[in-house]
Amino acid sequence: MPGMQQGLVISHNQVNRDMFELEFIAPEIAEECQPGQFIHIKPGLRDQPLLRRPLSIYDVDKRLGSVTLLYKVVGTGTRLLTSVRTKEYVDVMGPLGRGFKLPDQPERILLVGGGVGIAPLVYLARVLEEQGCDITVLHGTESRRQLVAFEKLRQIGTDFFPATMDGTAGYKGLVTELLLKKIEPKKLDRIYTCGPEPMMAVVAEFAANHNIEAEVSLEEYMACGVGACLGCARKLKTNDTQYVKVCKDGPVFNIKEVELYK
Amino acid sequence: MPGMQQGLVISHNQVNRDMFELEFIAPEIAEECQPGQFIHIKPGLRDQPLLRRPLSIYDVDKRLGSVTLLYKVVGTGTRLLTSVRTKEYVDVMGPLGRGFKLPDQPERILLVGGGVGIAPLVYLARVLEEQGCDITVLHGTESRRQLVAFEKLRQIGTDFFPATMDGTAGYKGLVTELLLKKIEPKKLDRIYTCGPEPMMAVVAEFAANHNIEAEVSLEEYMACGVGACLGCARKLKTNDTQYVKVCKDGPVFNIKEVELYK
Amino acid sequence: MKKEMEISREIDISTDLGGIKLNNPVCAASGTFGYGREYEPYVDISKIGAVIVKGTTLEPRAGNPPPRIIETASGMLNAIGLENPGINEFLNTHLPYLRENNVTVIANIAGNTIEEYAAIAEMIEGNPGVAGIELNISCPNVKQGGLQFGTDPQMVYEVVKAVKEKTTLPVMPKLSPNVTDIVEIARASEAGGADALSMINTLMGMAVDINTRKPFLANIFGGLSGPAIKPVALRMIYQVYREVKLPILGGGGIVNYRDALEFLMVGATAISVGTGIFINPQLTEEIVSNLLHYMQENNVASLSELVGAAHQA
Amino acid sequence: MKKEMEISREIDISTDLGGIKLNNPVCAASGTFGYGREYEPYVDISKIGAVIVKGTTLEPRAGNPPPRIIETASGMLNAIGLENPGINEFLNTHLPYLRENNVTVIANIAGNTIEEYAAIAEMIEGNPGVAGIELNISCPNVKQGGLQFGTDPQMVYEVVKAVKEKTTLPVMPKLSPNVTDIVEIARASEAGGADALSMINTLMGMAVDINTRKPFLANIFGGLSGPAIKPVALRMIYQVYREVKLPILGGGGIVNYRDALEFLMVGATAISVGTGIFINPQLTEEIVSNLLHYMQENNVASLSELVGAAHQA
Ligand SMILES: Cc1cc2nc3c(=O)[nH]c(=O)nc-3n(C[C@H](O)[C@H](O)[C@H](O)COP(=O)(O)OP(=O)(O)OC[C@H]3O[C@@H](n4cnc5c(N)ncnc54)[C@H](O)[C@@H]3O)c2cc1C
Ligand SMILES: Cc1cc2nc3c(=O)[nH]c(=O)nc-3n(C[C@H](O)[C@H](O)[C@H](O)COP(=O)(O)OP(=O)(O)OC[C@H]3O[C@@H](n4cnc5c(N)ncnc54)[C@H](O)[C@@H]3O)c2cc1C
Ligand SMILES: Cc1cc2nc3c(=O)[nH]c(=O)nc-3n(C[C@H](O)[C@H](O)[C@H](O)COP(=O)(O)O)c2cc1C
Ligand SMILES: Cc1cc2nc3c(=O)[nH]c(=O)nc-3n(C[C@H](O)[C@H](O)[C@H](O)COP(=O)(O)O)c2cc1C
Ligand code: FES
Ligand code: FES
Repeated sequence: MPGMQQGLVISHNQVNRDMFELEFIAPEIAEECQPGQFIHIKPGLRDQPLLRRPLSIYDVDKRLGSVTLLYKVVGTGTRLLTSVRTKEYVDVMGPLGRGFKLPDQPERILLVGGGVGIAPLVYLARVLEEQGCDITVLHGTESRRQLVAFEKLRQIGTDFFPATMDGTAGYKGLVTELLLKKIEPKKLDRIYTCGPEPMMAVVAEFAANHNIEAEVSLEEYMACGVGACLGCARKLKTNDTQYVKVCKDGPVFNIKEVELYK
Repeated sequence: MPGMQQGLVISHNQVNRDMFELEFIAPEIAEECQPGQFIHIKPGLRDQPLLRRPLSIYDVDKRLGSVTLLYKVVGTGTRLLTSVRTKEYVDVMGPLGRGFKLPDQPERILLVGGGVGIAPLVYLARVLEEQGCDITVLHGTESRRQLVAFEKLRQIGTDFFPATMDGTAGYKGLVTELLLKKIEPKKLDRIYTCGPEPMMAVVAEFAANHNIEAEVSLEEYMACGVGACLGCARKLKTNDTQYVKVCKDGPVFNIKEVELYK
Repeated sequence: MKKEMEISREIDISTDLGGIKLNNPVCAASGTFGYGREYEPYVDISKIGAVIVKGTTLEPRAGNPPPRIIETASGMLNAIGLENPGINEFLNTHLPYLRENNVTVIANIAGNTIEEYAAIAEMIEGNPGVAGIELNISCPNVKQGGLQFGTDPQMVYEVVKAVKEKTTLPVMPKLSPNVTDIVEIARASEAGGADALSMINTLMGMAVDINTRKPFLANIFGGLSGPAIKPVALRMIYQVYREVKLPILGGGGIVNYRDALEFLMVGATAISVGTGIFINPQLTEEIVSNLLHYMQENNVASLSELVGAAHQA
Repeated sequence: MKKEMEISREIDISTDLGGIKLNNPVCAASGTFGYGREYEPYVDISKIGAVIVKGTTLEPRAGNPPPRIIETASGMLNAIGLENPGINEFLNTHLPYLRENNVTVIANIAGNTIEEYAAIAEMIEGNPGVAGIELNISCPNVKQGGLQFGTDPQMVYEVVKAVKEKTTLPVMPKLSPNVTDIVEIARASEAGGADALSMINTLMGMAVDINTRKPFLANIFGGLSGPAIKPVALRMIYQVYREVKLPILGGGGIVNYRDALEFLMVGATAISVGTGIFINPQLTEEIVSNLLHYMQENNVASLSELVGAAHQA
């Protein structure tokens, strides 16, 4: 069952120009975390920003009872979050949402992350690795500096292939080009992806073409984060008559159910 | 001419349970400061709190170009202010308002401060001392801990007499009792006072009875701090037909002009 | 010390909102608490003054396309578009759940026509577990070309009257603040037979995405809620309290017990929290316990000492 | 790079607000900038689009007793009560100062009766240095028992018409947002002969001091301004822009250039900043330079490309 807690910040590091890693202790929450779920965090204690902000579970240490978030500073809330210091508390709710559906047995898995979209894939990789899966990760970013999850993914034991637009590391160009050039679909059982929608749209096509099971993690503006406000609505397919709620029915969906923006 | 600046914080210390001393570098502002004037400070960079907060000039170091404020945490703004760290900047406007009218020649001066109302009297004491005045200070607080200006006032060279409600230092009881018991009106040329109005009301009576020149520093809620919004209005005497603006016509007024709340 | 604790046990904060009995005066506002289920992990929903469920219509509604919400300064805009599963689904699925959990339920209903309001009220009638009906009259009236019911006194009168005729439950219209004269609307509600008033619904607002240069919400306009609107809500309740004798459920921007006290003091008999719940799902509980603490500290023996206190000279 | 700098020099952001010529579209709102003097140490007041001076009445007014202001969430309430030295003092003391300093001045006038408005307009007529008249119609009409001029279309029509008859200056009524149908009020203004519209004035609100259990402001009610009201202001301007062809001076909660852009995009020809100035006296200047920078970066050659942009499909 999700909960609400004051998480004790035990580390908070700037990992590049605009990205931070925040680790806090919240045993009840950590215990429940599934890959792909998110934490609803209140940046600052005042009314501004007013609402909580959803951030994916980047990593979990169940022994320590800690959860780690990876976030990029894009606006008011994330900027304010940067000022939290270790030994201070963050107000967190979670874990929320429907996470990734894990394979029943060890499989050959591909993870495709774009930018900060790598966040949910790291804890996913950790759990899959523990299940004995064989994991390849593609991570596309602007530049070498944004490949912030590299160390974690290497330690977890994944095969990691970066793609950077400026060519400062790995493949020079889009991660989707790398996908199409490098990955042999026959050697894959399943794909998980999170990142910009046009990127995920290419992954969806790839999965469909080769009939590979795949899941995506989506984003919408959120207020409650628990399915009560109906704010984070999305039509999975253009012709659907009903809206799903990304916070509750997602954020993870089967890629076949979703029409992605290109 | 007053100005607006980003003041570089060079020290920020908690001096007791709920009071802080904040020193910042802002040479153009420091240069202009007169005792009794105030600084209009923006706590935090966001819209909350929205408005600036007026704080008296507690001390000035013109050589260094610094201004020191002494503030008590009472609400949103002052609480937020406590989180400013040294080497960070505070957004300050000032010096604002009409300060204390200084004597033309060395005089025998009494300063009566109540609680954080001691703030404007410290810089005043410094300037008066430089002019060769003979200064006695009475400071009334709850307890010894709130006698935060003692060190500064001693260094400046004033005769300092505390009154604490709990008797932990100096006279046990109200500072106004100390005033009436201890101070010989004939040995005084002028009084300046700042503190709770009932306290200042006793000072006013004392000054009137013995025909001593005296000034008070008043408070009202402020928005602009410069006389533009007409928000900080006050009728000096109940039967006045006009309102003065505490930010511009004050905060310092001749004690005879003012009817104080008892 | 001991004495104080005894007093605390004796403070009774149950209240009566025009016939709706509440164990405590703090309710969850419509549309912000779903049908109660979503917040079960965080709070004992049976202890909430009342759960006012999501606005429910005759037929299911899909609601508006996204984006439906956007944050603003100390507030948020929403244009959910009354997404809901329809009154049947509410009665068959959600109400039994709430009843089993001993939740005090106020149904919030909305229609396009007076007949629809009346029909929904009629369907609710006889179903155990509904303590009262809140009429959301901020929806556009399709027969009148989209003009909101809640902005025309005559329509307000008629809707309230039509619903009252179909139900034995207390009826509480929820007033829209987007009007010139809120007292006039309150009077029309009273004339129509309302048992209580709910005030206020959201202020109509909008936001622009300067990157796309388009209105941010797909629906263009949305309802502004949260602390930003508190001063307007307090003012309207103050005005209505002086002129109309109905009990008022007050809300709009409440995020702590001090806000709640302000609403009681201007004349609210009970209060509702909406947006505040998104930030703190335990807000209803927290306000109740802080309110009790406040009453104890200030020797306030009953809520009635606080209700309308700001009107005393 | 060089090219961009050249463009920047060529961007012309002067604008015409129904005959009021502004060097740039950013004005200081009435009541927040005094008569200009107070902010002289902080900003070159001649460079402000226009300084809209403090609301001025026929006779001097003492204003309301304190407290007159209180901060609220992302906003503030004020109940200054139109303290001002009267129109004579304005014309004799303040206007000459502003004229000498080459300030573009819009006079903001207020009256208790239509005759008072007309009389003030007549007194202004012929005095050099006034670029236009803003009509504050949010004051209570004493003849009509205190009902605000600005909430009744008929009264709005009459006030505007009466003032237009007495002046050759452009006339711009300042609309109150405390109405059910802002478009109706805008249409009445247009019918009365208004040259432009100023939107919006403050929302009526209040706050309670829970310690004393009394309304915080001595006047009980006050006008809510600041970021809290921005969504309401944007919505009303959006609605009016679609229906009424008059240029709009838009404001309400603007504290940075992004806010200003939102107002332009919903349809404001120029913008006004009020409460924001209390926080940052250089706000007008700052918005102008950020606006120029934005236009340059986004290849916007003229303001007209932005005005009303959010209405394009
Ligand atoms: C399920 C979920 C998981 C997420 N996980 C992560 C994560 O692990 N790391 C991370 O850096 N970010 C993540 N995000 C995005 C993150 O929530 C937003 O970047 C954040 O809320 C922005 O807040 P802000 O106050 O800084 O920005 P704001 O000032 O609110 O807005 C700045 C910009 O960010 C965009 N934005 C704001 N809120 C959202 C939102 N809820 N959804 C989409 N875009 C938004 C807007 O387009 C806006 O232009 C996730 C979002 C969702 C829905
Ligand atoms: C000219 C002047 C000089 C001042 N000098 C000092 C000083 O040197 N040190 C110091 O600690 N304080 C000083 N004050 C008071 C100080 O401005 C307030 O304590 C401060 O603004 C409170 O802000 P806040 O956000 O913390 O409190 P808020 O959350 O705004 O309010 C908390 C409480 O403080 C009181 N309060 C808030 N603002 C004011 C105000 N402007 N005037 C009076 N009471 C207020 C209210 O009664 C309220 O209950 C001065 C005030 C004035 C007008
Ligand atoms: C997301 C959301 C959905 C809402 N849905 C409804 C609704 O269906 N029916 C209704 O009467 N009010 C609805 N409201 C209004 C709230 O019940 C409440 O009156 C309003 O938000 C003001 O209170 P607050 O500031 O505490 O949120 C909704 C508000 C929000 C924020
Ligand atoms: C302290 C204060 C005084 C004001 N006085 C006047 C006035 O005299 N005449 C007027 O038309 N508007 C007056 N206003 C309203 C402002 O001009 C402006 O319309 C309103 O504050 C909304 O803009 P803002 O949010 O940028 O402040 C006043 C506002 C404030 C805050
Ligand atoms: S954020 Fe409230 S339903 Fe998803
Ligand atoms: S605070 Fe604006 S006039 Fe004094």
